Amino acid sequence: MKTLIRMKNNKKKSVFIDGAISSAFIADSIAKHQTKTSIGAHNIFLGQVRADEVNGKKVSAIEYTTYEEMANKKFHEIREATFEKYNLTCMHIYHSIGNVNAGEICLFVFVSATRRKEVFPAIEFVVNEIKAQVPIFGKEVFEDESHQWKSNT
Amino acid sequence: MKTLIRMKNNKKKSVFIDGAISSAFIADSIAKHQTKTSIGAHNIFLGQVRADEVNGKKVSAIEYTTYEEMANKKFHEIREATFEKYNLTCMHIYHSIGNVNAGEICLFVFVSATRRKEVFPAIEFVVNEIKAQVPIFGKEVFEDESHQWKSNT
Amino acid sequence: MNITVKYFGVLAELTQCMEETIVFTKSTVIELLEVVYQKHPTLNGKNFKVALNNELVDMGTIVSEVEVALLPPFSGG
Amino acid sequence: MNITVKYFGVLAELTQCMEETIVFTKSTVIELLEVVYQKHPTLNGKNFKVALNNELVDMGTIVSEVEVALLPPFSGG
Repeated sequence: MKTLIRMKNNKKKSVFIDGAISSAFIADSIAKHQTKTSIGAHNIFLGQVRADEVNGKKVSAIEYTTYEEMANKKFHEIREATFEKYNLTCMHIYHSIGNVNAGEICLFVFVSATRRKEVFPAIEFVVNEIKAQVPIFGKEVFEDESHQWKSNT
Repeated sequence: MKTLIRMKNNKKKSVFIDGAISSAFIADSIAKHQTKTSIGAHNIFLGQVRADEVNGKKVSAIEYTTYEEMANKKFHEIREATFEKYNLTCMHIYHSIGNVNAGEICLFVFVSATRRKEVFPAIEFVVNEIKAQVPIFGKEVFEDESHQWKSNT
Repeated sequence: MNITVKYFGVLAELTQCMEETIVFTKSTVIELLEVVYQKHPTLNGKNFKVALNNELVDMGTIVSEVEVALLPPFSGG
Repeated sequence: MNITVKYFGVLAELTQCMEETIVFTKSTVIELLEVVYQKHPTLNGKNFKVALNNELVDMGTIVSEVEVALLPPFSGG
């Protein structure tokens, strides 16, 4: 709900979604592209929270926080750089903020192009840039409510 | 419906789907993976029918036919080769048969792995192999009901 | 022997036939195709491949299967 | 001048603070961090980067902005 309010106020689409990204949201996003009949290929990347085991304890969820102002700037730069490098028709990025349980989706990147050759390198570029450039912080919460801080490698 | 009956009879999943692949079907497929908590990354490729213009006429649909016996063998070989090459948790391929309108989805490839590095080359490999190896034939039908036969390049 | 010849895509359209039985007395794929071309002159000059037992074969292959498929360029995906 | 220092992720947890105002009389990032370390000894030896105006900067950069962010390793995606 916060996301919707933010979208209306800023008159621009927000990347951040409160909690997990639902499969219904992804389906809706796919369906919206059916009027764009110059598109021949879509590529979708989904990040899913793993129930990793660390010292015998299982991750039950990740809690994401962000430096939102810088994150939005970085997402914007990644968007611009991607459209510069690849011949895409459109591109969407959504990232969870707050709690996402193991098995749920926390990142949804969606690129579309006339031809399939463009989408493969584009999706990989976007995902790697997000991981490297965007100040998002994941706290892995274990089943016993202890936690550790995640770090992208 | 035909697909469902075929699945039950053969006791194995069919790749072919009658008509367009719906976004609801894709959402359902994504949701089914939420119990697999060793997965950290999904990559989905969707082929969408383009309303290409040829000599002033617009493609309104593609009608797909196949040599099903050989196609199923080739899909099986592609599956085996992909699992051999990449460290994937699971993989699904669906291709339309029959009529698919411009803007609708005709190919759905879904690969999942513990780590994102595996999914990018895997999805590209699978899509390229399908285009090159599987005997599927697309008839592009124009708005005036004339047609031309598609050919992968 | 009796060979079932299957036509796909544009080839089915050109021959107006999806499947037919051809009595074949010779041995290789190219010899079978000579019979096919005689029955269906519209196939002359068309681009296609031949599959036996669900695998593409070349023109010199011995026709050992009773089912032969003529496949135009693939266009899935 | 008055600098707003923001702490994120594990740094917010260690300082038990998300944002605070620090009166700063010197000039560079490293000089600001000396003040920060004095207030929050738990940050000593921790791995983080510093952002000014939404861009990462190095230790010698002049603190020209009133908002400075301390960012632990990123872990989005």
